[in-house]
Amino acid sequence: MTETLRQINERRRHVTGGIGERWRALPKWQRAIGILAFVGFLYYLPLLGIPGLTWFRTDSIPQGNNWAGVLFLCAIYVLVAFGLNIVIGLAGLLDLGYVGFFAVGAYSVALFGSTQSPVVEGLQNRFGLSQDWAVAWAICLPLAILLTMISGVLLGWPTLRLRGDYLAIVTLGFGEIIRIIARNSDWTGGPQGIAAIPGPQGAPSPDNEIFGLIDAKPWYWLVLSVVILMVFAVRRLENSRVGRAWLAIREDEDAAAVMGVSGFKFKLWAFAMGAALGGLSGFLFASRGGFIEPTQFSAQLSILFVAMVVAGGAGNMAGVALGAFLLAYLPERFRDFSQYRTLVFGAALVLVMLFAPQGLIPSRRRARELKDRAKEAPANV
Amino acid sequence: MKGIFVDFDALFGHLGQHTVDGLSKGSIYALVALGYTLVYGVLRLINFAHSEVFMIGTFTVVGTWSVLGATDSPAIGTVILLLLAGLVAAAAVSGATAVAVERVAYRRLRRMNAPPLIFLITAIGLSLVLSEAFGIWQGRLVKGMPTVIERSVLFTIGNTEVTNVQVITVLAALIMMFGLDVFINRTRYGRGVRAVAQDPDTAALMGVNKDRVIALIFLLGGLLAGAAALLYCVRYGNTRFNVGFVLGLKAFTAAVLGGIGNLRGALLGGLLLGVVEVYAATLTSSAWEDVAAFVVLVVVLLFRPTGLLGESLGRARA
Amino acid sequence: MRRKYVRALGGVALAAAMVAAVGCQDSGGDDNASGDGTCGGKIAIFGAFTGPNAGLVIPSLNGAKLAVKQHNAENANCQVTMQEFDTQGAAEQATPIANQVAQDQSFTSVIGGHFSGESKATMPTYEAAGLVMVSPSATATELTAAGNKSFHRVVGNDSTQGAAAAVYFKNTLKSQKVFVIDDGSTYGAGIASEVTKGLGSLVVQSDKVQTDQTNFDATISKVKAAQADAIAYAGYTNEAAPLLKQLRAAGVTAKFLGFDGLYDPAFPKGAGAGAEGAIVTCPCLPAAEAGGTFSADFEKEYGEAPGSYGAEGYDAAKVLLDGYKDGKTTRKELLDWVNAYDKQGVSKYIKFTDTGDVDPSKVVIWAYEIKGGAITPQSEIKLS
Amino acid sequence: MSDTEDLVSLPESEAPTRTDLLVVDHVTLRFGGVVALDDVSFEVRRGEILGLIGPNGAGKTTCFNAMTGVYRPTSGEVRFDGDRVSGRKPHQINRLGIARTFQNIRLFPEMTALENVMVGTDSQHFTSVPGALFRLYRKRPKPEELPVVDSHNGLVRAWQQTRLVFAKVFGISRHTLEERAGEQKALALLRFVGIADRANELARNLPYGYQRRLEIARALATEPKLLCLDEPAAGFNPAEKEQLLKLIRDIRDKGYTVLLIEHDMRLVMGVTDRIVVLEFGKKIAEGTPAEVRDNPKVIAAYLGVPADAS
Repeated sequence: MTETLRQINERRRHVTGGIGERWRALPKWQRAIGILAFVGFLYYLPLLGIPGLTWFRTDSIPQGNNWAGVLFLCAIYVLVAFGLNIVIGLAGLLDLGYVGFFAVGAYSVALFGSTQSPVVEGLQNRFGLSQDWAVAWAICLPLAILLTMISGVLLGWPTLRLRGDYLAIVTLGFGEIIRIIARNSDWTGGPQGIAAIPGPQGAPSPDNEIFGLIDAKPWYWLVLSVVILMVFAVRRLENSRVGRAWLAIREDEDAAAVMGVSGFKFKLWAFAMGAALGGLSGFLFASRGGFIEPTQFSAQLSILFVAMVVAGGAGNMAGVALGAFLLAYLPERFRDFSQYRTLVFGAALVLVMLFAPQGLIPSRRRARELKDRAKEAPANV
Repeated sequence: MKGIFVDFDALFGHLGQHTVDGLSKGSIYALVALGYTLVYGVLRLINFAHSEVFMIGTFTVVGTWSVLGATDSPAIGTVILLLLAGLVAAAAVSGATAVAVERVAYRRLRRMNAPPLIFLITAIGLSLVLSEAFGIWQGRLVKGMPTVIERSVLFTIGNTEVTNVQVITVLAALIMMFGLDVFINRTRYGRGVRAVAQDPDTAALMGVNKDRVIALIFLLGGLLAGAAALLYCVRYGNTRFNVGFVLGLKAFTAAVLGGIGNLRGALLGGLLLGVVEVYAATLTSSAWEDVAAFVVLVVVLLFRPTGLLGESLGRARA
Repeated sequence: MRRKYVRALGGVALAAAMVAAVGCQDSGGDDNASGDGTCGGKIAIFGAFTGPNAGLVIPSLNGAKLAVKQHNAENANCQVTMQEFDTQGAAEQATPIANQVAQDQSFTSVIGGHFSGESKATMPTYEAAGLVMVSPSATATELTAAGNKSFHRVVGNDSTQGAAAAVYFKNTLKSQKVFVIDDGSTYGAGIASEVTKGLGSLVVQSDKVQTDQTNFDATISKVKAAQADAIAYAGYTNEAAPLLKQLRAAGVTAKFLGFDGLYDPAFPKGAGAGAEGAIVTCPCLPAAEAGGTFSADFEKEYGEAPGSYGAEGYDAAKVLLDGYKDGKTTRKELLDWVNAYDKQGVSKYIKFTDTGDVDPSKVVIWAYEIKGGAITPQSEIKLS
Repeated sequence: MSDTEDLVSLPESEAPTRTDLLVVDHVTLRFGGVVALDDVSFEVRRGEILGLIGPNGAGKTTCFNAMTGVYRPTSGEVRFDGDRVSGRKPHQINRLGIARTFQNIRLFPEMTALENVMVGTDSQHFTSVPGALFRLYRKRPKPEELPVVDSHNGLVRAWQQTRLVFAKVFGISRHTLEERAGEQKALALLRFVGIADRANELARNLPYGYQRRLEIARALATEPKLLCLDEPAAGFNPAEKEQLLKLIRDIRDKGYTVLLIEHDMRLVMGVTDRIVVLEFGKKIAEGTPAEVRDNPKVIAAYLGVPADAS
């Protein structure tokens, strides 16, 4: 059994490695065309009607879920994975409470943008505003990012001095604390959650023609555009002084400090940037759903996020995007398993980690690292 | 219901009672925490699947008792039989599960010398598999079981009642804790464990079989989790496929609080966490007890970055 | 060199194929024709059909299935199909399902949601799609307060039940100190605040437990300290059963009263001997009291008595089926049909108010007692 | 790269220069009952190569750690250019102008040689995350900073033209300029230490000698006033040692002050201007190589110990 799996894995590694090398060998302009075609395909995806490929649609099965809706969720998770990748993949900090930032982003738009939120009601009473007043969606966006960045810094300030495993448990606690506060406080709407969260066209109503309640396609395109924008943004960070400092910290924090890199400062930046992306995705998620409640932000979701990043290939944007897409998509496509969904998910996670520990699309650095580690290992066993 | 309000009367009016309740709650945390601490102390990795080892222990107790036809509050002889049978079965099954977890999920990665993050994800995956498997097999609803030990008040101090179950739980946890301590510090096997914990490579050169030692610590952790599972069943009388998740989280927090890798730290951390939770729940509401637990953890770590008693399994008294 | 160009050409061809394919129709959605003149249609039913609280929902699903089966047997020329969508009771799972149902024009009506959270999350979507919702069991008071045009329910809301429970505490149990516990769910917190309102100064203290909690030392410690003589628990079996068991094991003898969330055979089973004598209130009729041959039919079909909301599930389906039978085939027609519905159902007389609640004067709240491990009807609670 | 500009030399600082760059002032260091350093005083003068030697366990590394802020002296203090060293964080000490290499090489193994050196330039950047993300702060570029238009392919040339116009109209962001400057400096340093041929290889795959040199280049990238080398010749054969000596002299000639900790007497004698000798935590001698070599205390300390033992 394991032998067969190992062989399959070898073959996979051979094939995927070959593709990667050939891809990199192509001239720049061909790669550019390839990327453009791929992006075009992504925009076309919700309309997917190519015979043969319709099999991939999640609504091609009975009780299947809305295809564009699933794609929207996939895109949201990809955004989350980008953010978490900064923290885990680049800076090497294990954050198990990432859902906390997702929740802060979602609650930012809910609390300030919805006419039904206690915060907005409080502001209305305090300043004598009309019943329909709420903070506009476009203002909620920077607000959400700002608030998540602040929460990232607040979490990081005391805890980033802790070593890896301690950081993991403390962040896990942070995620839970956010959820518990949301559930048990009056000003967050408590367990009832908050409805009427606005989108780009204002509060949810049947009259919203583009970003409406029913059709998820425009939402998917919106998030996809944000994802593409963030690819550029994160690449800018990666290929800069900041990205180098993150890698250096991940590799050897003491040596980095002696070279004049302030570990704490850059770790805090990693947290803040990661948090901002998490907040942005939470913000979009809440805008689309129109309703959030605390149970949507459980610790299990945090673990799913980490799994996306690590299974996809920590440190590599294409890898984490693939990881996020698969972990959001596969359970929806194979709903027939229904009962067994989580079980299969767990088993897949174990197998991926055992046979491709560097993730599905490893970061080139990481792949080499693991190969070298394996070489050293015999002396260690 | 009305946000946070702090009710000092509720806490200080029955401080003793709350302390006793907290200690007996914490002793189960402590036993599970030992499993985390043992593995961490030697391998420096969070064995996330340990919570499911505990969960399987509780289901083993349920199974054993139902095979033996346990009923509510049986005769004293039967009680002892049930407890012994439950303990042996749960410890055996949990121990075997823990060793199997190491075999399936960790050994290959250890050979590859993989970074800790990958161990963590594998463990998470395995833990999902185990708990889901039980969710599908045993149903997702809470599973009740007979109340084997009828509660009775042993003695009363002031307005504090101490019951037989509480005494049994705390005593059992203490006995096992010190048994383990003796095992690690006084026996040949324990010496091997400490050697590997301190310096795996040198230990290997000195002829310690690292794989055997690692299997041994997983076994020990599993046995203790099985014992904890029995105590849990006696005390709470129910289990569920996902019982491990929250309890594992708490136990791990307890281990970190006391100083992960440190056996006495696990005990201290567990008891402290139990008491903190009950106090916090009394002061405000049960909803906030997890918040209190984590806030205490963060505060402790800020002032003592390696936990209350500091880490390290071997170094402390080597 | 040549290979490169071949590959490039291939890429261009692929891109062209994709552009061409954009022209193809979005294949999801309306493959079955609907509307035009034929009788019958498709109902979507959503709820927690798997997961820990499924026990509460399955009888309702079975009731609805029974109604559809009976309808189809009687009306060969007016077939109705019902498709199940499992939400596991989670709002985030229910939302994409709502999108799917809303966009698939072959669905002309909806039964659900079964829980308040999922109902609240999906109401605006169904409203926007002009789909009528008939819920058998979502009881949160606020659901009908927001002015949603789509939502209807054949069950009494929490404020009625909360008030009834308060009356029961005062008049039947003669309680002096009531300890209120909720599970922090949309449902639990809602009904807990209703009963707290009704009890006023009789509430001595309160606590919140958490989903999937298994040990309740802190809560029990508080109940003991408060020396309550009665406990009101707002939540579901998953937490209530172990809580009650541990309360009894800790020597708390206070009377235990739960709400319809505990009207579930799994509750006495999970709590064991501790459940004996516990009270469960429910805005649902005892099976024996249900009208017509429903109980007998249900038992014949599924081999067990209709549990919680079996009759309500049947009624919810019946309301819609009557519409299909009457020749209504569009979403609009069915919405109007439900708004105007006025007929005796098996659980109660069904007629909706403007907000979508079932006529409050027709709502009956029953108290059930756990006896010998079974939920047995005790008495109807008369308000005032 | 421009040959007109010397990227390797230490930029002249405008502050008034003192002769004593680093002063170790009556430093005593105790660990429990053990006295690791006993009232040690010496100074490193600007522009010199100072050797710090002593037999094993003499306190060289302890002294080094006290100087670089790892340990806080029990009494006495270490001053660098007039500032106290102890009590500062490692990266702050680096910014004072002290850089070091490690006895057991500590590179960033998964980064390329070039990236390793560029990490060293970190403190010379002023733009951070916002600068890298938004690039709003733009400067009018100098002619040599403008994008080049050199392609013969029409399309590519058009693209290059567009970039040129864009840079002329909107300027170039400070971030980009800094990145480029950092890269050029790093390349120049790699050339200077003689390993530019493998600039894009991961550090862990470089040969041992290259790794040692890479560490020196990385330390130089921080523009230190004082470069501390901790046994840089460990594991080198005589030919390599010879090359290293040359490199150290070159470094001094570029304006850096060098503190060399070394076992190897021959190496130290050949390159240093002055030598401080420690034994059992005490300074036993100080002076030019010739003076130290003839010092009877030093001879006694090293008696029976082969001079090139390591």
